[in-house]
Amino acid sequence: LEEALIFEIGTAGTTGVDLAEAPKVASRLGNLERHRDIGLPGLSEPETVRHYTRLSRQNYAIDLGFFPLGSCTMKHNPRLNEKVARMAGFADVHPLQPVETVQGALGVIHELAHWLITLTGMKAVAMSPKAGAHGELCGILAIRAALTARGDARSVILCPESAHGTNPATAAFAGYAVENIPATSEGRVDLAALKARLGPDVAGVMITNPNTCGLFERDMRDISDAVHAAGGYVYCDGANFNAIVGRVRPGDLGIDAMHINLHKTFSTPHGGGGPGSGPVVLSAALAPYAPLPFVDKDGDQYQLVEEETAGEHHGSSFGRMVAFHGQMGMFTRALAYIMSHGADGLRQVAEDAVLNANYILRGLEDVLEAPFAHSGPCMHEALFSDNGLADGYSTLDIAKGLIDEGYHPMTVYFPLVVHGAMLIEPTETESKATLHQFIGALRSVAQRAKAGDPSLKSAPKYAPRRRLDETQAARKPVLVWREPEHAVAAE
Amino acid sequence: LEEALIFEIGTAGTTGVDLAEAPKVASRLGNLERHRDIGLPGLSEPETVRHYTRLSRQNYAIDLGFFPLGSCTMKHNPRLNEKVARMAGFADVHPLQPVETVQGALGVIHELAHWLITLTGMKAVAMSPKAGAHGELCGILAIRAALTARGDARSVILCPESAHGTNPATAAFAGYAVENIPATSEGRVDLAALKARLGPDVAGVMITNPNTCGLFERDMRDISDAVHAAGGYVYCDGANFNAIVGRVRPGDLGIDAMHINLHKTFSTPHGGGGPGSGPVVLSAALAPYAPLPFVDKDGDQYQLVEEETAGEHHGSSFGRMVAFHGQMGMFTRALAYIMSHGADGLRQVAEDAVLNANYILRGLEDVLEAPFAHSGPCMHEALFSDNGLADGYSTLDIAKGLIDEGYHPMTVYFPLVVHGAMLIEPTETESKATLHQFIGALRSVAQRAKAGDPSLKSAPKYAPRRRLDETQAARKPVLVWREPEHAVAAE
Amino acid sequence: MRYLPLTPSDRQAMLGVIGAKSIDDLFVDVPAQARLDGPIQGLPNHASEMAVERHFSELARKNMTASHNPFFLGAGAYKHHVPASVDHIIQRGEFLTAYTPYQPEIAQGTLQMLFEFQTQVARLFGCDVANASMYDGSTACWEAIGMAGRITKRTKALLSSGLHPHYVSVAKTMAQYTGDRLDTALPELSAQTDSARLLDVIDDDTSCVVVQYPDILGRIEDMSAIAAKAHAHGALLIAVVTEPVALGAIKAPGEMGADIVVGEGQSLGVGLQFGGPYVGLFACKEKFVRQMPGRLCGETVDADGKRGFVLTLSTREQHIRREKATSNICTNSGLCALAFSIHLTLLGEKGLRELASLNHALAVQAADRLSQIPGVELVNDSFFNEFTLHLPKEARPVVRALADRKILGGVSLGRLYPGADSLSNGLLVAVTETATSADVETFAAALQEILT
Amino acid sequence: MRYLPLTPSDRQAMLGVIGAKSIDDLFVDVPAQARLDGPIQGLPNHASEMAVERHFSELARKNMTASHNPFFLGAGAYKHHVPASVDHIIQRGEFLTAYTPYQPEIAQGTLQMLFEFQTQVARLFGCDVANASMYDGSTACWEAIGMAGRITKRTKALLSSGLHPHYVSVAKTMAQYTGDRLDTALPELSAQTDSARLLDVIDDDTSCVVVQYPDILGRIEDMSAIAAKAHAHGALLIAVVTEPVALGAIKAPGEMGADIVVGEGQSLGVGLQFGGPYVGLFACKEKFVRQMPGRLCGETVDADGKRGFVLTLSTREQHIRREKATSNICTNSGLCALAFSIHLTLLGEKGLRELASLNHALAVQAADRLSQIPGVELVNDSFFNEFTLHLPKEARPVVRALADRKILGGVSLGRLYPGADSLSNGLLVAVTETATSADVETFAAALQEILT
Repeated sequence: LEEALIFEIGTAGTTGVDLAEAPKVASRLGNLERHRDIGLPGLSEPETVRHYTRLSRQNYAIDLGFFPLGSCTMKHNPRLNEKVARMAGFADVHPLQPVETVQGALGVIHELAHWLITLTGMKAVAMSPKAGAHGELCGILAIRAALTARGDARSVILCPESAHGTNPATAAFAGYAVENIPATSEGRVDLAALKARLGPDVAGVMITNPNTCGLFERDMRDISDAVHAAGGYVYCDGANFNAIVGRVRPGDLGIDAMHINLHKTFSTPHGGGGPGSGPVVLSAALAPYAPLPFVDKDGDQYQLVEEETAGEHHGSSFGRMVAFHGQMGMFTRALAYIMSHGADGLRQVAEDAVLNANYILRGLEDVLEAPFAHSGPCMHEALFSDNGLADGYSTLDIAKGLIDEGYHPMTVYFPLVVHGAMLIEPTETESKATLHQFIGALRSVAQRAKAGDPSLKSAPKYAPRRRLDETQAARKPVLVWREPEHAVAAE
Repeated sequence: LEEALIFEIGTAGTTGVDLAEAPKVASRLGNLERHRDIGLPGLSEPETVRHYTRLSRQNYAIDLGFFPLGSCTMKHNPRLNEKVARMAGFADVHPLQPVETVQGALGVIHELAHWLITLTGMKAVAMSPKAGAHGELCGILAIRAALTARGDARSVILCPESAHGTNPATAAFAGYAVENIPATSEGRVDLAALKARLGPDVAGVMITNPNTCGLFERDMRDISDAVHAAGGYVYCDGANFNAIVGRVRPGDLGIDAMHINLHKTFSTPHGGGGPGSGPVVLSAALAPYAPLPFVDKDGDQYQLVEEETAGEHHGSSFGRMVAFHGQMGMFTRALAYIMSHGADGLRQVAEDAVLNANYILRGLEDVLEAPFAHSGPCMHEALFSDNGLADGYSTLDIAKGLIDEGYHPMTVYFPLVVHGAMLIEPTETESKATLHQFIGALRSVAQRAKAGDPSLKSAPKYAPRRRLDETQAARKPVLVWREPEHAVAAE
Repeated sequence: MRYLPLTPSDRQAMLGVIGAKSIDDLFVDVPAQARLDGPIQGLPNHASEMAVERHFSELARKNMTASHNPFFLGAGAYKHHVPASVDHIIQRGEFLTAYTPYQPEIAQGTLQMLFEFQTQVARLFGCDVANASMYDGSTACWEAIGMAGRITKRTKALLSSGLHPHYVSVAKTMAQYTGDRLDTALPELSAQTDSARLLDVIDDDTSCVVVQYPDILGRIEDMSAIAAKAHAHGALLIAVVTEPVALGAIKAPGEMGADIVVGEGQSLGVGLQFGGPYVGLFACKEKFVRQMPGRLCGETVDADGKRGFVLTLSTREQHIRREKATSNICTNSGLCALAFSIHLTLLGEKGLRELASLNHALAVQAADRLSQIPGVELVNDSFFNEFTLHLPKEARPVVRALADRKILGGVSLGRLYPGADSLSNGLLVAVTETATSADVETFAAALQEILT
Repeated sequence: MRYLPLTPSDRQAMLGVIGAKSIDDLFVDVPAQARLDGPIQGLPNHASEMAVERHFSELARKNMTASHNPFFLGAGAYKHHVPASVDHIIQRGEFLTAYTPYQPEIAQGTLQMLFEFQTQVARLFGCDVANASMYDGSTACWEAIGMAGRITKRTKALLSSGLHPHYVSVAKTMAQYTGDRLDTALPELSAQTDSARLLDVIDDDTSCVVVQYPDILGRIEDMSAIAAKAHAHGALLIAVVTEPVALGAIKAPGEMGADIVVGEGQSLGVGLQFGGPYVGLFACKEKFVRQMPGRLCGETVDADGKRGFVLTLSTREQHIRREKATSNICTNSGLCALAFSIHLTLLGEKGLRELASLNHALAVQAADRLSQIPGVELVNDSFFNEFTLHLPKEARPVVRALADRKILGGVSLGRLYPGADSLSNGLLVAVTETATSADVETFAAALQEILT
């Protein structure tokens, strides 16, 4: 059964909510009473529950199966975290209540901040950024503020070719020119080339480590030292922190700022595309420029440092990034996850994530080209290219073929440095049996792509939809539902 | 993907629960320490969530679609009720706490009791029965206790042919011989035959009203009067109360006892087969014999009348039917449902349930034989027979064909008084559009069965399983999983 | 009204299709004198979701909850920590709002779960087979007595004095009507159970001996001798387990020769819920399977030869056999069985054993601490996570006095055995993994203060 | 550890397959001086679910919750009753644990929902199109200013003094780096907004005028004149809606000529959550669609010709355009958008209008009651469910004094505008359907007492 749109099944006169009757009053709406219909269909509660339950079943999700998405870290989302986030003491508290009435909520933020700082070996953390890219912006703004504070305007940010698209977009937003750093044949930053480019116009570099090829940047410390020596700062994209949490502290690598995707490393649910949360840890050099507001502890009492109180000891802040204080609901979830694992468990997370990725790399490298496997183990994700597929067969065909095998596809065509890239991240929450099954399925699909099996071209066949026409969607965008021009005949 | 059994994927060494370490103590287990393995597989939490999530998707459910189950009343289950039942003040309270510490919980029971008594026009209600059949037992035991109290041993209970199987089973359990009452050609109890059978050996009758043919027993008051005149009592199976709630009070019909399926009329979820809850309303004649414990109100304070306190004012109780006080979790849900509807809404429930059923009856009576449609409107369910299907085609084929159309089948082969019965109850929580679609689907399947379409014999095709071999299952029952004798080769 | 999809215009249109002038035309079969003209008097009209929620919040706040206070109650209902994923899964609409799996092609989720549940219960109890659950432990116990009667064709059941008094009451109620004879006694506040008495009275009229394990006072005793004697006389041993977590630490009743093992499964997955809904566990030897009450799920194959599951042996049941059924039961406790099964899957062998160890160790520590209080004596030699204290005064007012101090300090035997003077100083104390040492200390200090 | 499926023996076997001796062999690329030998010092080890839950319960109890106390806060975050079915649906694993719908064949659930959401938002705001949501209202507002700059190729934005001060702060922060110029002012405690000022300063350099509706003090004003003047000068009108429920009672910004309408969607479905996550709403005229930031869901067909939905116009986005993208945004607020959409579907036109009427009526009653208190004056002529009181003394300590009495009595302008003496006696009071008349009375009585 196809599920119709709410506009096709609902009516303006139906409602799934009962309300008390409004007392009669003379309205004071400034003579702006709404007269036109809004055009919102309503459904009764039974219809609503059924509509969304049916819709949900058109989705693949981590609760249903394996999500081998490189760089996106789809791992198990514990339900404890959902329960904790819904406690009235957190969910039912207004952001502008007097701080005396929200000590527990501020405590959560402060405790999570302590964990993040300690796990990364950094000086401070900005909690308010609302997603990874927002965190990148926070880090770059802090760098810009630090440079401005020393009167040293610089104009360029360097990014490796393999960077996430958000890196250059963020740097550009903050007013920087973006230049690429080339990669070595081993898939890492070319240290010599980087050093050669450094100079008084370079504000900093944005590095991802482990990088988007799934490799640890061995020269990270040297990179940091060189950037610092040239007067710049080092931003680290923390999307891949899952691979090293508890085993490496970014602060020990000379990093000045790094965002942490709470929905990746610390398992807050992706929710079909958000909300995320991107706290940014900062080195001592950048900490003074952190945005407002933040939580401080004064004896037993938590304080919220806002515009008015910042002057005393945080006058250099570059300002406010969001209304209110950040993604509280994500903080509770992430803290519950972190406490559940503890220092020992988080270390195990990194180990199992890396072990699982290498198990996949080894299980597939004979059927799919693994461009950097010769240089040693990978970290938490394994990278393959489309070299060796039959003519006319591409990474996309493998991805869609995997859907028919019951899996979400891996990350495809990223990073750009590898042709037809397939980036596979198993995470630590998948079992050996799952990996084994997945390797078998992907081997089979890869062999069909190498053999030029024409049936692969029409995959997926067993999904709620066959391949969708994205070109048509973009050429003449239909972004909202409109009443069909000719009304259908009455039943 | 097929979902394996937990015994096939779990191991004894895996656990999805972390516990604090036990302090070291000398054990005092009476030298009965367990040495043998239990044989319980464990799964990590991610594996557990995925296993059960995948399993769940093999089920049909009211959240997914229409359930036209006659006599079983599958209606919308509001999530408010789930929320309310989980409030710590109800879910996290022990049944043997001092009554001073559970006044709110006792209040829920008392408030629900008040609604049930008022809605039925009866004198009292026994809240502890755990399901409909358990409630039947309660009612019959009350009748037996009342007869015993007046020294009037009687040996026979009369049931109509169309009764639910639980009725005769219950009467037999309580030590009664069960005799059938014939039905008229209009599908109702034959009043004359009943009167003829009444006598000093008849303890009572068990009537379902509206009856299982979906018809109101027009002569109910006469039946009651005749039974009472003959010294017996009238038990009413309340499974179909949904049809008349708020429009008819069973007490006004002379009924002495009636169970109420909270999971039918008042929408506590079926949960794949339970838990149910079956409070029994009692007339003044039977009220003194109600089981213990029950809740009483003394000024502002709620009291729990248990064995020790019953003597004062409830010494005739026939005893205790369950440990503790009944299905509290169902009481909260049912009360939330009842309060949400209120007196006006419950009346509307009955009206919409009956309206929907007659809409279905009218929409199908030209393609399926409706044996009693000539005698007037039905109540909340519409009954059809298999007369007129092609040779070799049966109700079962129609049922399985409906599965492929995306619906749960109706109730089949019940009541027994109609050949190849199909009993369809839409309930009040289905929309006109849903009924319209369903009528279309069933018309199409019925026409295939009348035309002898062979493809119907292999339905369902689009379900998680094809027709299952029930004979093999019963001939050599396999009720537990056992390790395959020859272990499979290692991976 | 939010749950009713029909609009006024839908209703008009549908009446038109049906050919009725008004809704009253459809209620024409109701005798005029029984028809109500409008909403029933004295009851309020419909309420908003917010109003209903608020009403329940207010009632809920009048209860003292187990989680927010030191808590030591047991006596057949135990507080254990239930993982959040259990409640998440049972709230999936596909489980919560599914019907009894009579149409197996579209109910494999429920059926496979029940098959797994049956296997888990059978293994936990050391039996061959188990059913798909009963209402609760007390009704399962009575059904077992009835089943033993059907198997042995005898009517005399011996109940251990260690059987939960509510279970005894339920059996007594039912026996009034079935003609079964029950031999029972009050327990004594001593370390020994009444197994000597039971061994003494087993005879060739005995259908079954019913023994709770651990018993109502928390005592643990080997049932092998009772099993042997019962079997020698053609009688059955029915074991009753009200705390299944104990079986992570002690021998399964099946190992000691029990023929039928029943129990209350509330401890795992279900929660306290003020007494219900709970989940009755029912297991037995394979040879008795056709005499079992309740639903059974069995393995089979579908038309394509794929493994699948169905409800089976329904010829025992009321909807087929009517007055000749093994029981009138028509409902199991499916959703609670699911919760039980998920919790046990999460625990696994390893987790259940660790949980049992933890419960026992904490109970031992608590028993030692509480029996240091002057005048307080520990009755038990053996126990799992629950034990009986003999107080120097009547226990029931002590429990109330503890409640005044926001301590839920166990179940008095006076509550369980009203009028039994010999038991009135007894206090039953359960200690699970949810009790902290601070809770025990708070409890001990208050108890000492109240007693002096 | 409960979230990690690998057993020690799995790990050994896998290392064997990989050909590594130990896990350390896989971390060989990490420079020796950065490798940690064991768990990081100063942090606790793993904790049981029960221990974690307990820790959070303790923290949660230190907060004064909106539901259990008289509550009147607003200022951009409103307490509304959210139906239980909303939270049920968003917790379904298929929504909660799904990824961004980049693989549309297996993400139609999320995509259709986003298409419905976009349509709902566009209609509510009176615009042609809407995107699939932003982080929150404040970032949506800034993105709108940026978008206006891209469209008009101008850099001067006029911000109404009625714009939420946090939104102004966010814009100021961003403008430091982009070179945008912002013209802004403090609001005045009067019934009139600063539209006269705005009309006065719109010129040919102006990229946009940003007006909040209802504004930060709760005032409602027709934006048509501003729209007309802005359009005459080639500038855009950006309307900001922080309380979407208001649009059930008052005209949509699109009706008054707004080119871009942004808002905070928290009011519907999302809840207070101490400030986040919330959901930014973003709608505009169709002609500007290719300059929009954020994700867009569009309708298309699949290979079989069936209707389906995909993310579209991604050539605007960072993962394709990198440094030339319209925004660096890579995340929306999908799950909150779902909650918003479900709540709005439940309400429908009828429910939203009734909800808006109820809010307004209760707010009018509360405003009348509170302004009876000696020395208290109502600043607003017009308002929806929030209004500003002028107190006879500084409001901030009054709010604290109310909190001491367990009353959450609004937001002081001192908190929102620290250091602005002209505003320090202002108190912002929001009244929604969740406030009872008893709450209002309790509040009024306490306020009167504190003020005298």
